[in-house]
Amino acid sequence: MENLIALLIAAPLLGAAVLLCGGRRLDAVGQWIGTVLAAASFVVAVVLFADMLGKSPEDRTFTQHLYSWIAVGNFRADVGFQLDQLSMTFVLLITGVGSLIHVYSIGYMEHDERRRRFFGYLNLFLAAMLLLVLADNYLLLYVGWEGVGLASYLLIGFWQHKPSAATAAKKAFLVNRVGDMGLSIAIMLMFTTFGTFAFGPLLGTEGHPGIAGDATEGKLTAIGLMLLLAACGKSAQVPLQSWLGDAMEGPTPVSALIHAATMVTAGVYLIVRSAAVFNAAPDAQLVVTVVGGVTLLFGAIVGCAKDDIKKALAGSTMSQIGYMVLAAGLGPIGYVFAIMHLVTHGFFKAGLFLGAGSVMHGMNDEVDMRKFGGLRKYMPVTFVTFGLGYLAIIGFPGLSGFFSKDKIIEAAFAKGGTEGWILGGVALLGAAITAYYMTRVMIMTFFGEKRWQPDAEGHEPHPHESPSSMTIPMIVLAFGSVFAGGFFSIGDRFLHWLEPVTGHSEGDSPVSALTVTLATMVLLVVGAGIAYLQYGRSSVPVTAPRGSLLTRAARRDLYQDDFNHVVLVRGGEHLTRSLVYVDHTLVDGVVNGTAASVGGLSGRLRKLQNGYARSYAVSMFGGAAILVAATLLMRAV
Amino acid sequence: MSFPLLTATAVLPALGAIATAAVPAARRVAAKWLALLVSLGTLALAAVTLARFDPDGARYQLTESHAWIPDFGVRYQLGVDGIGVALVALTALLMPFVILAGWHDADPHETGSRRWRPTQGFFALILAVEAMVIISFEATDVFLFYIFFEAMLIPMYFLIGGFGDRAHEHGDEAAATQRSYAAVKFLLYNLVGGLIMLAAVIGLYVVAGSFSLQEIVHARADGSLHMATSTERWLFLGFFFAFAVKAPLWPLHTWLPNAMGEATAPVAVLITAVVDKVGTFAMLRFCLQLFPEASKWATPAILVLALISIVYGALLAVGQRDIKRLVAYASISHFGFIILGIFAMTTQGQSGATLYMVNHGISTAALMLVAGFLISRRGSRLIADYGGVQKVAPVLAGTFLIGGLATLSLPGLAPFVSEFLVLVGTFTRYPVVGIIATFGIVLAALYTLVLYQRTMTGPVKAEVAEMPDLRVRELLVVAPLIALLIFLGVYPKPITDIVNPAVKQTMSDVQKKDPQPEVEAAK
Amino acid sequence: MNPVNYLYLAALLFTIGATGVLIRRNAIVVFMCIELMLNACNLAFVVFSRMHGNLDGQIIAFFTMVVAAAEVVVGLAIIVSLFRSRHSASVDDASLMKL
Amino acid sequence: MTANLAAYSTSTGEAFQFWVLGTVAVIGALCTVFMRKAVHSALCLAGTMIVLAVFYLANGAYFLGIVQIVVYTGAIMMLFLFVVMLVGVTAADSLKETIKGQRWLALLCGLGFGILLFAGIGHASIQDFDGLAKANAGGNVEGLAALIFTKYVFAFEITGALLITATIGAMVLTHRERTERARTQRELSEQRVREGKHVPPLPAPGVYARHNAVDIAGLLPDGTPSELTVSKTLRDRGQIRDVSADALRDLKALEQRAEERLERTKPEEASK
Repeated sequence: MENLIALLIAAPLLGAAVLLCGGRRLDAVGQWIGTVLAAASFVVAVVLFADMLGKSPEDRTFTQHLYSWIAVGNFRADVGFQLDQLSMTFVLLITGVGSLIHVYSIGYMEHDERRRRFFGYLNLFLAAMLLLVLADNYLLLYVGWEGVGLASYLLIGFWQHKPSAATAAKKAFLVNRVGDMGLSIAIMLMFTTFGTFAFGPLLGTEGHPGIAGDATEGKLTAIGLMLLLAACGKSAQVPLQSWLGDAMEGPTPVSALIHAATMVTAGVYLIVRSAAVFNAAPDAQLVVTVVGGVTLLFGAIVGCAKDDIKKALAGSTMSQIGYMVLAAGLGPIGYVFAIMHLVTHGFFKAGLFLGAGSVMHGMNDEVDMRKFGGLRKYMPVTFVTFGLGYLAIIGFPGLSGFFSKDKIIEAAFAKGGTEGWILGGVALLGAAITAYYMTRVMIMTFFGEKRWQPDAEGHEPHPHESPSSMTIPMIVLAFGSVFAGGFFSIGDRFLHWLEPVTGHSEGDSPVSALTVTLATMVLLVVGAGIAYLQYGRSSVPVTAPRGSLLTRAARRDLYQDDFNHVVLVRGGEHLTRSLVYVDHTLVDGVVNGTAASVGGLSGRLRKLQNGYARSYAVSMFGGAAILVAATLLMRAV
Repeated sequence: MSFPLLTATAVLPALGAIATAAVPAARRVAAKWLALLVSLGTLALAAVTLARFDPDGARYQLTESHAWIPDFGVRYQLGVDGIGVALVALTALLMPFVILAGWHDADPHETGSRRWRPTQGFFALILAVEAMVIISFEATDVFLFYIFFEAMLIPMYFLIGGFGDRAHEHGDEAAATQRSYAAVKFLLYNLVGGLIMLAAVIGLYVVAGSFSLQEIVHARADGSLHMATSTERWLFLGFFFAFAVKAPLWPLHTWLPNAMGEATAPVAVLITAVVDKVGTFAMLRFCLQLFPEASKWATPAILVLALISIVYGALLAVGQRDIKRLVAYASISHFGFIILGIFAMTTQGQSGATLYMVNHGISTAALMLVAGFLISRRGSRLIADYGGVQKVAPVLAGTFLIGGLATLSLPGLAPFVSEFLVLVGTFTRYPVVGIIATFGIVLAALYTLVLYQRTMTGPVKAEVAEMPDLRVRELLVVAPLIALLIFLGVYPKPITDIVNPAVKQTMSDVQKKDPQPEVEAAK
Repeated sequence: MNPVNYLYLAALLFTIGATGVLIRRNAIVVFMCIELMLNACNLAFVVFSRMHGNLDGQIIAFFTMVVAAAEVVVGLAIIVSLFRSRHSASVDDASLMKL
Repeated sequence: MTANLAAYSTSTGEAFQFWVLGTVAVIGALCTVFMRKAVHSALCLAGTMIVLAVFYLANGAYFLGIVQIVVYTGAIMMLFLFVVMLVGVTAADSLKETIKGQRWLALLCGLGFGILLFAGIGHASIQDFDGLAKANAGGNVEGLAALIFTKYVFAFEITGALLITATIGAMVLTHRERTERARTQRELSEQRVREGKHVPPLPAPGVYARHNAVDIAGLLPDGTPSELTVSKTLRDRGQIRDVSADALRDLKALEQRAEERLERTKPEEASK
C-alpha cells in the first residue's frame, strides 16, 4: 500500500510530461488527460486515506524510499516520501480541490487556444505541490517548493502576451526566490548543525523524538528564522507579500488553486512540519506570530480598498494566511488550528475565487467591482455558492470559518501575557475587518443596481450563469465551506487526527472561549454593518472616489510596492548600470590600458627600426663592439 | 600492453580534424558529416572509457606512459581519475551538439565569406579543440598538460576571429572589427596567463626535478621532496594565475564577454562549456595536488574573488543589453561557484564543483545554442529587438526557458544538485561566505527571467512575427541536452559515484577533513 | 720596430672602414669602405702569418681576396640594378625594411 | 732582407717604410671615407691598397703583394670606377647626414671599437716572432701552392665554384630582359598628356639666351632660368651656370654702347 505514494505524484507528473511534450495532436483531448490524471491522483489519495484510517494512530506514518539522490561525504539526500496525517491532510486538499479546479477549468478555459498547455502546467503544479508535502527530507521538499514556484510562474504568466502578466510572473518568482534563499540557508544550517536534514532523524517520529532539540537555541532560532523567511516568500507574508496581488494576472482557476487554496499555504505547512525546531526556539516563534499578525492586518486593510475583485480576494488570502501563520507561531496550542483553518480556507477561498471567475466569465472578463452590481439575478448558482463562501470566511456561526478562526483567536489569547493580549486583539480586529471587506465585495458584486457598461468596442456584457462544468465544482466547494468546519470540530475529530504529528497542548487562556466567540460575533456584525451602510445603503460610484489617505495607501498596497520599486528596482538598476560602466572602464580599462602602454612602448621602440640599412649597421657594429668588450672583459677577469 | 584508450580518444578527433580539413572544396557537406561522425566516434570512445573506469579502483586508471623528451624528463603520460573521466565524457558529449548546432554557421553563401574553404576549416578547428581539450584532461605530466593547455588557444583564436556572429548592430564592418578585437583579446589574455604558468612549470621542474604529477605528489607525500614555503607559494600563484584567466575569475574575466559575444553560438559554447573547464579542472588537479600548503594559504583570497565573481557576474548579467554577453556574465558567476566549491576544501564543495563543471557545460550549451538559434532567425543580439517570441515559436521559447531555468539552478534540473552541493560545502566551513554566495541564486533568477520576459513574452514585435519555430536539426540538438539536464537533476548518482573517490583523494592530498556536525545524528 | 705595429695599423684601417660604412650614403663608397675593411683584415692575416712562421695566414688572405672579388662583382651588379630601378645609389633610398 | 724577416724586431729601413707608408695608408683610408665624390674615394682607396701591397711584400707575402696590386688595385678598383661612371653622380654623394644622430653614433661606435681593438692587441702577449724564413725557404709561391693544393684543396675548389656563381649572378642581376613591347612614340606622348606634365618636349638649353652651352639654363620669358633645360647629371652636380643676370648686364652694356655710339649721351653734361 505504501508503494502507492509515488503514484500520487507520478500521475500528474505524467500528465504534465505528456501534455507539454505532446504537441498539437493532443490539443483536443488535453483537458481530459489532465483532469483524469488529477482525479486519479485524488483516487489514490482516498485509497491511502482509507488505509490510513484503518490503522492505529501510532502506525499512520507511511514511508516509501525510492533511491539515493545525492550522496557526497556525509551529505545524504534521498528521494523518499513520508505520508503521515499532516501530509495526508494536504494531499487530500491538494488533489481534491485540484481535481475540482481541473473540472472548472474545462469550462473556464474552453476558448483558449493554449488550453492543453494550461492543463499541463496545472498537472505540473499538482505534482510539485504533492512532492512538497510528501518529501521525507528538506532538500526534496525544496524541490517541490521551487517546483510550485515554477508552476506558479508559468501560470501567472500564462497570458504572456500581456506585459503585466509577464511582469507579475517574474515578480512572483523573484520574491519567492528570496524566500527560497531562506530555505536553502536553513537546510545548510541543519546540515552543519545536525549532519542531516531528513525528517525522520531530525524531527522524530511517533515515539522516537528527533535530534532537533539538541542544538543550541541560537542555532535553532537561526534555522527557524530562515524557515520563516521561506514561508514568508511562499505564503505572501510581510515583508515578501508584494507578489500575491500581482499574481492575480493569472487565469482565475489558477488564483483559486495556487494563490488561495494550496501553494500559498505551503509556508504554514513548512512551519508546522518543522514544529520540533520551532518548539525549541521561542524567539523564532515570537517572530512568526508577529509576522502573522502584521500580515493579517496588512492583507485585510489592502483587501478593503481594492476594487478589483480578485485583488480584494488576494488581500483576503494574505490576511487569512496571516491567521494561519499566527496560529503556527503559537506552538503546540496553535498548530492544529492553523492546519484546520488552512483546510477550511482551502474550501471557501477556492469557492470564492471560482465564483469570482464565474462572474468574470459572464462579464467579459471585467474585474472591477464598481462595474458589477445586482448580479444575483443573473447568476443564481454563483450567487449562492459565493454567498456561502462569504458567510464561511467571515465566520458566520455554524459554517467552516467560524470553527477554525474562532479557535485561532482563542489560541492567540491563550498564548498568555502581553503578547497574548496583543495577538488576540489583532486577531479579533482582523475578524472585524474581514467581515467589512467581504461584505463590501458581496454587496458591490451581487446587490444594488447594475452598473455594467459597454466595453471599448461597444459590446454590452450579457451576464449569464456559467456552464455546469464550472458550477458543479463551485457547488462542491460551497458544500465543503459550509460543513467542513463543523465536521472537523465535532468531537475534536481534526485535533485527534493531527495530534500525533504536531502535538497539542491546551493553553491557559485568560479569556473564556465563550467570551471570545461573543466578541467575534459582535465585531463581525459591526464590520458587516459598516460595509452595508457604506455600500448597501447608498449607491456605489462607478469611478472610484479619491478616498481617504488610508484608502489611497491601501489601494497602493500600503506603499510597500513603491518602496520596493524605489529602493530595490531603481537602486538595482543604478547599481547594475554603474557596474557595467565600472567593468568596461575600470576592470577592462586596466587590461586595455596595459595593452595600450605595451603598444605605446613598442611604437616608440619601432622607431629604431627606421628601415635604413645604415642604422641597422650601426647597431650591428655597436653590438660587435659590445661583444668584443665583453670578451676582453671576461679575459681580463 | 592494452589498447591505448585515452590516446585514441584524443587522437581520433585530431585525425578527424586533419581529414575534415582535407575534404575537397566542393564537398562541403561531406566535411560536415565527417566531422559529425568523428565526434560521435569520439563520444563512443569516451563512453568506453567511462565504462572501463572503475570508481573504486586505483586513482589514475587507463594510464599510458612513454618517454618523450628524455633530456628533461618529459613523458607522454596519460591517466584519468574520476574528475578527469567525467570531464572527458562531457567534452565528447557536447561536441556532436556543437557541430550540429553550427551546421550552417560556416556556409560560404550564408556568411558571405571569401575565405578559402570556410566550412572545412570551421569543423576541423572544432575537432582540433576537442582533441586538445581531451588530452589536457588526460595528461598527468605537467609539461604535456601545459603544451595542450596553450595550444588550444590557436584553434580557438581562429574560431572566434574567423567565424564570428554576423548579427551586429552596427553592420558587417563593425562586426569584423569587434571580432578581431575579441579574438586578439582572448589570445593575449590567455597567453599572458600561459606564460606566467610556463615560468612556474619550469620552476617546478627546477625544484622537483620531474614533470610527472604522480611522482611529485608521491615525493611530497613521503617527504623526499621538500619545497620552501615561499617557493611553493610562488609556484602556486604562477599556476593559479593561468587557470584563473582561463576559468575566468574576477578580475581577469573581461575577455569572456567579448569572446562569447562575438563568436558564433556553438563556438561560444565551446569556450565556456569546454575550454574554460580546463582552467577549473586544472585548479583541482594541479594547484591542489602539487601545492596543498600554498592552496590552503591562498584560500581566503580566492574565496573572496570567487564571491565577487558570483555577485558581480550576476549583477552585470542583469545589466546587459546583448543576449550572448548576458550568458557570458552568467557564466562568470557560475565559474565563481565552481572555484568557490574547489577552494572550500570540503567533500561536498569539491564534488559539487566537479559536478558543476559537467552540469554547467550542459546547461550553458542548451541555453546558448537556443539563444544562437534565436539570434540567427532575427539577426540581432540585442534583447530589445525581441518580444513575444513565445507566441510565434513556442517550442523555441520553451526550450529557451528550460535552458534558463537550468541556469538559475531550478531544483529538478542538473545544476541545482551541483550548486547546492557547492553552497553546502562552502557553508559548512565558511558560513558567511556560503550565505553571501546564496544571494547569487536570487540574482540568477533575476537575469534569467528578465531575459526571458523581454525576449519571449509581451506583444509580438513586427520583426519576429514571421519567425519559424525550431527545425528538426535544432530540436535534435536541444532535446537530448534537456533530457540530460532533467536526468542528471533527478539522478546524479552516475556522476557522483565516479567523482566522489577522486575528491576523497584530493581531500587527503590537501590534508583536510570535512567539518563534523555539531549534533551527531543518532542512528 | 715591433711588427705588432702592423696590427695596430690594420685595426685602425678596419675601424676607419667600418665608420665609413656607417657614415656614407653612396652605396659605391660604402662598398669601398667594406673593401678597406677586408684589406685591413688581410694585412692582419699576413702579419699573423709572419708571426707564426707558416703560410696559412697568407692562404686565408688569398681566399679573402677571392671572396672579396666575388662579392664585389655581385655587389656592384646589385648596385647597378638598383640604380636602374630607383635612379639612385643611395643606401637610404632602399628603406623598405621599415614596416 | 728576406733573412731578417725572422727577426723579432724589424730593420730600421722597414720601420721607416712603415711609418711613412702607414701614414699614407691612413690618410688614404680617411680620404676614402670623407671625399665627397665617389671617384676621389676610389682613387684614394687604390692608393691605400697599393701601400698595403707594399706591406705584404715587406711581410714576406710576395705572391699576395703582387696579387693585391694586379687583382685588387688593377681589376677590382677599376670595376669600381666603371660602376661610378655608369651610375653617375647622385645626391648620395653629399656628406650631409640625413638620419638623426647617425653620424655621432657611428663615430662613437668606431672610436669605441678602435679603442677596444687597440686594447685587445696591446693586451695580447705577443712575444716571439717566428719569421717566415723557413716557410718561404722553397719560395713563397711554391709554399702557397703546396698548401693550396693539399691542405686547402677543397676550400680552393669551392672558391672556384663561388667565383663562377658570382659571375653568373652578376650577369643575371644586370641583365635586363625586355618583358614588354617597347612603347611607341605615340604611346609615350599620350602618357605625357595623361600625366599632365611636360606635354611638349623638354626645352633645349639656351633658348632665349645667347649661350647654348649644355650647362647654361635657358631663360623663361620673364628672364628667370629654367633648370629643366639642363641635363640631370649637371643639375645634380650643381654645375649649372646661371646667366640670367649676365644677360641683363650685357643688355645694359649694349644699350650703353649704343647710346654712346648714337651720341645720345651728353659728355658735357656727364662731365659737369
